[in-house]
Amino acid sequence: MKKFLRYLEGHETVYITIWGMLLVLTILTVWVSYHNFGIMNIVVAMLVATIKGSLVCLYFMHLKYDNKTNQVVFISAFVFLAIFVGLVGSDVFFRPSVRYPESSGHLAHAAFEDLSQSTPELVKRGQELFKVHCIACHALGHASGKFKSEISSQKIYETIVKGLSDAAMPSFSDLGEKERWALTHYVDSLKK
Amino acid sequence: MTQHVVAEHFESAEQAFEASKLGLWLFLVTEILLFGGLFVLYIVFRGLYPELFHEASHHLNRTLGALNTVVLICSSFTMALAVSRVQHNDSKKAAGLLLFTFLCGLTFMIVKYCEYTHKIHEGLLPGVHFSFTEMAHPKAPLFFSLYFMMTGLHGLHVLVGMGLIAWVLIRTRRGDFSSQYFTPVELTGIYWHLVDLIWIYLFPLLYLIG
Amino acid sequence: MEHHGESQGHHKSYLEGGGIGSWLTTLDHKRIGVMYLAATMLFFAVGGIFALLVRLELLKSGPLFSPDVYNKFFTFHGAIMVFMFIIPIIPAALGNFFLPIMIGAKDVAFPRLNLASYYVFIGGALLAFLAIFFGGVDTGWTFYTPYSIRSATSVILVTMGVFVMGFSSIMTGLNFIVTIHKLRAPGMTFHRMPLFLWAIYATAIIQVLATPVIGITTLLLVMERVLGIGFFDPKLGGDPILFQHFFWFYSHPAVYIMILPGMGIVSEVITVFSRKHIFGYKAIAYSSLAIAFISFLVWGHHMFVSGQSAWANFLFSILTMLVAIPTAIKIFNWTATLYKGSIHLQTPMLYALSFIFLFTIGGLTGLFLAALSVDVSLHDTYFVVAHFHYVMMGGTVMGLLAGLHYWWPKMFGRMYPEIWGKISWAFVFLGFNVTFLPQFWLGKMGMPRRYHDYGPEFATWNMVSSVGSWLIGVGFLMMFIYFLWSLKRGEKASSNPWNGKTLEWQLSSPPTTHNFDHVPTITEGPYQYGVLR
Amino acid sequence: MLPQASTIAPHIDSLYNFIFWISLISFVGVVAAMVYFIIRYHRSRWDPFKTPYITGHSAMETSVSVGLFILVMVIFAWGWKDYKKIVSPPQNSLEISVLGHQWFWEFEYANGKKLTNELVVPKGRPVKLIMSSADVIHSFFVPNFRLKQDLVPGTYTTLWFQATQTGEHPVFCAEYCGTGHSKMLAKVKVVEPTEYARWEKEEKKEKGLNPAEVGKELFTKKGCNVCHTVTGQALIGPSLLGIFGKNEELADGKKIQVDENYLRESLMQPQAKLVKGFPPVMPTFQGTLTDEEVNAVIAYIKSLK
Repeated sequence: MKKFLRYLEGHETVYITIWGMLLVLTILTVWVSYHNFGIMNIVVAMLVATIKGSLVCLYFMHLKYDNKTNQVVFISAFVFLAIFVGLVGSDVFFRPSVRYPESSGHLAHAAFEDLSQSTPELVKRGQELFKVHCIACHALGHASGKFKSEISSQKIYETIVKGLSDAAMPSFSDLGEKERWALTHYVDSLKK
Repeated sequence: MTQHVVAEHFESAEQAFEASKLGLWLFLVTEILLFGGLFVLYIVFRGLYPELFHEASHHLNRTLGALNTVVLICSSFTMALAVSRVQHNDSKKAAGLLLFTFLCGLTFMIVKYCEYTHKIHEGLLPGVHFSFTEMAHPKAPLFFSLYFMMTGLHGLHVLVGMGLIAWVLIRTRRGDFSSQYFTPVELTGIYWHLVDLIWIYLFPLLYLIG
Repeated sequence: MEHHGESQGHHKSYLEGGGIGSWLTTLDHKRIGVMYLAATMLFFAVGGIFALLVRLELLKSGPLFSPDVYNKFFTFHGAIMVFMFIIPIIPAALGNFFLPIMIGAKDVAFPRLNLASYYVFIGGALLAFLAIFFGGVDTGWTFYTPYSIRSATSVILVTMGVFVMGFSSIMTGLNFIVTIHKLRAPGMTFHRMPLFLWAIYATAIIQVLATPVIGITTLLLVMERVLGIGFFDPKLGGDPILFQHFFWFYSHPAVYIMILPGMGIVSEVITVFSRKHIFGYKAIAYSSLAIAFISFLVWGHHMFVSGQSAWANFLFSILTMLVAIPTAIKIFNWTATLYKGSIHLQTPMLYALSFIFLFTIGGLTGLFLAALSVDVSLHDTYFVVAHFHYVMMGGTVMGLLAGLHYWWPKMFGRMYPEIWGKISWAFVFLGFNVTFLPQFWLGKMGMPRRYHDYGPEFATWNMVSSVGSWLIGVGFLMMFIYFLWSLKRGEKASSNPWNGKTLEWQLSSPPTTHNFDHVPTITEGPYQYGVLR
Repeated sequence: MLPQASTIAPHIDSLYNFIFWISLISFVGVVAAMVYFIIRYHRSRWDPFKTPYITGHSAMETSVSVGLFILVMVIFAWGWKDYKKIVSPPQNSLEISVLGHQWFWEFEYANGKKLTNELVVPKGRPVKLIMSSADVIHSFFVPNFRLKQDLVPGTYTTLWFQATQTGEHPVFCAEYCGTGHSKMLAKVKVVEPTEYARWEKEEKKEKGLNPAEVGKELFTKKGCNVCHTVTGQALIGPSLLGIFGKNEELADGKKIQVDENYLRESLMQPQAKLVKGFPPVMPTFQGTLTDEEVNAVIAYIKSLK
């Protein structure tokens, strides 16, 4: 600690200069961001940020006067972060782009369209399907076919897919993705 | 001036000081890897949807961001001065500097509060709650999820830092520290500088996209 | 050659004095170690029961439990065993107890942090167990999205439990690194440290560097479910494979957090029971560090068929192959240590030798899974289940049991019953092989993992495997009984029952609260067995 | 042993066997050395305090490491060579799109023909599956082909194979996906190219079943099985086992004999002639069943003896 203290004698003037440099660099990086240098923008921004960062580390955090172990420990954090970024990048940015066979409309549509939001056509489609698949039990007024009022649409969807083992409701998993959501939104609309 | 007693399993104050410094640097490693996770998300999504980041970044208030950067840099400066004052047995001045650093932290949080309320009002919210209409990009909510997660976690660390500074301020006023024993001030200082270091990277990455 | 450490002190042993209150607020690393041991062994029992339930279901084809209940069983089996038993047990229980003693220190660097890590661990564990009362969790211990986002079970409680337990792991790792760097006795250079401490040091490095990433991952998963932030949710534009990267960046180094301490114990036990200096001290010490470093480069081999790019598969496969080299060096050196020794097959030695036997199978089957084309056929089948049980249970648990039997006299001043030790070893060793060897064959035949039910072609080997699991259960039950029995009525242990040369055998059994009255100076390495010819 | 039913299977099996034999040799080597040392240098025959002081032999260590490095690189290279074959489908592959659902597979051919839990492919021709998932991650795994590939929601993944053996090859889901993970079974039916061509052109007409069989299918599809059993045990509605020609007492006390007209009327206006003791809850199938389907259901009920 004595060795450490000797370094810090009359050190406050150094702090002032470092403070000044940090402010200047901040102004510089903001100024650069207003002009378009293409890819250079991000390179300059990162370069300036790294310079500012190392100034803070070396002088404000006293890493410059610290023993070797602490310096190695601090640097190793960035090494392992770089490994994480590098190897994740080697996957995410190198994935093949798959050309989808244009012919099959149904599957492509169902897989990507977010069907969990209710739309009028879905509700109408749901109504037709209801008459075919659900009327047998859920004819209004039938004891076992009542709908609980506070059931969420996600729960309706799950019940349609999984069925209810204790309440003699079969699972309708063989229905298509679109049909299931249509039924869900139709039943949801009945509740309100 | 209360005399600090060195913990009995350490041989000397020197060993205790060195141990707590190494302990803190190891803790900083975990902080860097914690934030590192979010930076990896940033790199991945910016790499996949660069135009989204350009478009979304215009909806962030660059002046407030710059203001916050200056505020944190000044607070780092005064924190370093405060640590140096304690090492020269000048507790009174150190207390003043610590108070100034605390107030800088407070201003940072207030500016953050304004930014957040503005965003919530406009509907620029993360993921599912995104209800901002003008932005065409289908993955727009992702940017704001990143924005809120990164600045939110950083804001949390600023709050923890302010708590530590307050605790160290009280003990400085009580005269617990001197050139013989100033470890808590040193550790709080280094932690605060890390919080500033992370913001130094957050500011250009989120606000200054060309 | 004589260490002039203090032998038979007149002070009280660390076990005596103060009621439950003083135990719960103790700063003594030995008491914290014992508390960790009790907690993690209890969690091991709970995890073991879930394992037996899983095997019971798979005894015969056809549903015994409903699929949802079975899914919760294997999820709890995985989560409890990984996060509450196999990661904390050796570093936090045995490491906490013996690290300060073996380097000649009075305590760890930050005793209060040590106690805090225990309570954070217990808090996290309770948080996770709370999930049992709120519908359990059925996502598997890997929490892959989007299923973990869609599942109606209480995923948030368990992930928050894992998040909290992560802090406990960081605190322990941080504490150990600082202790090893700053509190070694004079003369105890890095190359005079016992190999158990090298392993604990390498483990602590992984704990500090990898655990924060599971922290951010669990935090993000909770945010997915609560705020719907969408990073890992395909319906909101996120990428589920990215979650797998985040999860495995921690979880693969975590499997090395599990195995390295086990390897450390084996180095200790092999040398004492064959009365031989370790073969290639530096090679084993630095292979621990090498494994710790390489463990951060290889996580992608869990994702070869997940939709990862071919370029990433190339990198991860070649890097995974590298980890075989330091591992093989260790196995080679342990076997070479036996050469020209005087081998005494006591229970610790039996477990250490079983470690080598079983871990070699585990390691070699890893080669199948590291080779890209073979992994495409074997990934997510029972071949993988058998591989990681051979490495984790055949490795870490065997190492743990070797360490537990080896240090039991020192920790509690009582000998375990030797005959019962050998009998329960036989049950565990035989039961283990009967349970998991057939699973290699099941995997080769294409039985996928986490299957609640299977076709007739997998029936016979599954039945054999389930019967094997009962043998393991019996073995551990016996061990549980005779260990508790020995606490009260075990034969009194001398301070050095195995004539070991490491520092902990200088102290009384059980040691006094202050370990050493005056700090010993070390003049030579820890394995001075054998006579210079 | 599993049949090698795809062109890549023999390659994967040969690398599997290579690694198997290398591992067996090294494992036996380690264990033999261990057992020999245990017996040769057992405590009972050697004084524990007179063992030699050996600390290592660096030459042996380096040779072990170098030898092993070469071996693992060979294994890697062989694995990578075959993996490149696995991930590069030939140009003229037959493209089929696959959609994974929570707990069933859906296959769609270029001509719009859709199959559930059954994939019909020609033998000897490369088939390229373009896969995605409608909900969570699944994994299309065909052990006989030694191939698997995850289906990731929100993106496409591909898997190609060239079947070499006709017949039915089981398909498993290899990535945990919830309750029905172990029930998500399908079949890859490999047929001769000629038969495949015929099957492909075949119009989507009914499979030419007789009315009773069509009726049986409708019985479950339309949900009759929810209230009526065919086992004689009454549920919400009466059991239909042997109902045709039986005398039933109606709610208003009248007795009738069950014939085609009664069944047809009960399907159209169920409440008209209600059987005693059952709730008036049967819905009307007016408009949902065509005449042809009504006849099929009646034919099925008549066949229930």
